[in-house]
Amino acid sequence: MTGPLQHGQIRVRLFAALRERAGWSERSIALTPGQPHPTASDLWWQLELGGTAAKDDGALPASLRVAINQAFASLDQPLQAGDELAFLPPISGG
Amino acid sequence: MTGPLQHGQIRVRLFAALRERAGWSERSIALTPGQPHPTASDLWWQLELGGTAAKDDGALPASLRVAINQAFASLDQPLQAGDELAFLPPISGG
Amino acid sequence: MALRVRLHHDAFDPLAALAAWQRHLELELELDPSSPPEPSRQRAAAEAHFIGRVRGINAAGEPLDALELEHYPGMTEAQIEHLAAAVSARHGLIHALVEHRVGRALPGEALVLVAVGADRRGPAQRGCQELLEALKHEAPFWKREWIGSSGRWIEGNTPL
Amino acid sequence: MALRVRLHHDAFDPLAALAAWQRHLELELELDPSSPPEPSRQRAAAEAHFIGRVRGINAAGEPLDALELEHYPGMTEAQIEHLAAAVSARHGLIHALVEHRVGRALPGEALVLVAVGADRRGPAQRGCQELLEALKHEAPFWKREWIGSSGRWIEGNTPL
Repeated sequence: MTGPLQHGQIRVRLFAALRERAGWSERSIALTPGQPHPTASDLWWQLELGGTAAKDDGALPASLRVAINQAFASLDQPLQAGDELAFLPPISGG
Repeated sequence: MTGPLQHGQIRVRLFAALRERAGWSERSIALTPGQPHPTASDLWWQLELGGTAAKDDGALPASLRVAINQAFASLDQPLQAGDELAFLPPISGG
Repeated sequence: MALRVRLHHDAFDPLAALAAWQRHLELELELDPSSPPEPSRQRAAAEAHFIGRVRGINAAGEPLDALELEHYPGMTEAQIEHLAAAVSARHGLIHALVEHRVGRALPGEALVLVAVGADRRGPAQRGCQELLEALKHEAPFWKREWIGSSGRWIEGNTPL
Repeated sequence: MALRVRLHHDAFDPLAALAAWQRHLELELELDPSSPPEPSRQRAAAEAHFIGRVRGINAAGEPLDALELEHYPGMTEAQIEHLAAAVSARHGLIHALVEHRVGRALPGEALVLVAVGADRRGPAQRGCQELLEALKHEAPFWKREWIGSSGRWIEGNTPL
């Protein structure tokens, strides 16, 4: 677990198979001042979570879900400084 | 509870509301030698379990069920010597 | 298929009954000589339970003092076993437990416990529901509501 | 509506959890100042439970050594509470309990306990089923099957 977020950052968390494929569980990403706020979808490609395919080459996995600040959210919701974004592989609870 | 059945008899048992309306819980009925064996339906009328109405005046209650030797049975099954016949009001278990 | 049917003439604790049944099933597994055990002899992966208790008020909203349950000794037990075996076969249940109160029961006391085990949640849930409905309609029990010294026989069951 | 959600990092006994929950509900009723208690504050006349355990074999028929459950600390608990409150409101449940295992669990150990109470059997049974399905699809848990030192993440749930 990393420490408190720096000003102007968002925290990205990965779970289960996604975490193991990426090789990390948590990162802090700095927002670029003056640029549009990224969405979860933008960060998926930027962090190469689907492998090395570029954004134009592939689609997001149909089963991918994300949580923003620990609540399910849209992949297209712009992230705010201080947000915690989690990429969630398919759920298998109970 | 009455004792063992005499030869050539059947035992009739009543439960719950039927028992209370009739004022008895158990009787032994002698089969008449040489006569057709009665059915549960015949005994319903013979024992006046529906009140004083005669057979021609009324129908059996739609909800009436009977058990012969402690298994559900048809109202029209001829009874045999030694049988235990029970008239069962509507069930409300569980 | 492991099956247990019990009638209780006094108040019973359904969780204690479940725990006793669980110990019995574990003992059966330990005694099983097959190694590794057959899937059907393993601990059920899915269990569904239902507990019904005496209501404090009747359908008309009147406070009840007690509920009396009459049964047909011998036939009631045999019929429950028959119903449980039929539901178990239909859903492939691994075990089924039915404990049912008879006699005079007070509001809040347990009337019925149904507990079944299966390999998957669907058969367990459906089997438990079907067995409960079967008990309500096909096992010889008759309920009488008591308010003071006045008793009234109930015809039929509460709605689902 | 009484609601309890618990995650267990070690093996838990679902019948002991049910008994503790029952004691809590009884204490709540005793503390209730209304006299006579409101119907909604009486002991639930109908309770439905579900217990899910770790299977000894996987879908391919291979013997499993363990099942690992990963969760999202904080979100998992909050999401279960949200799901339980929604199901309870939809079915008018009186109480709901969810206890769920996390971490490495062995075959036969309890994974999940869902227990709900309602005034009638239909809402209790439907509420218990819906809450279980909601947990399986909407609460952040991920399962990994272990055979020896080889682990495989499971995508999706066993069929109903």
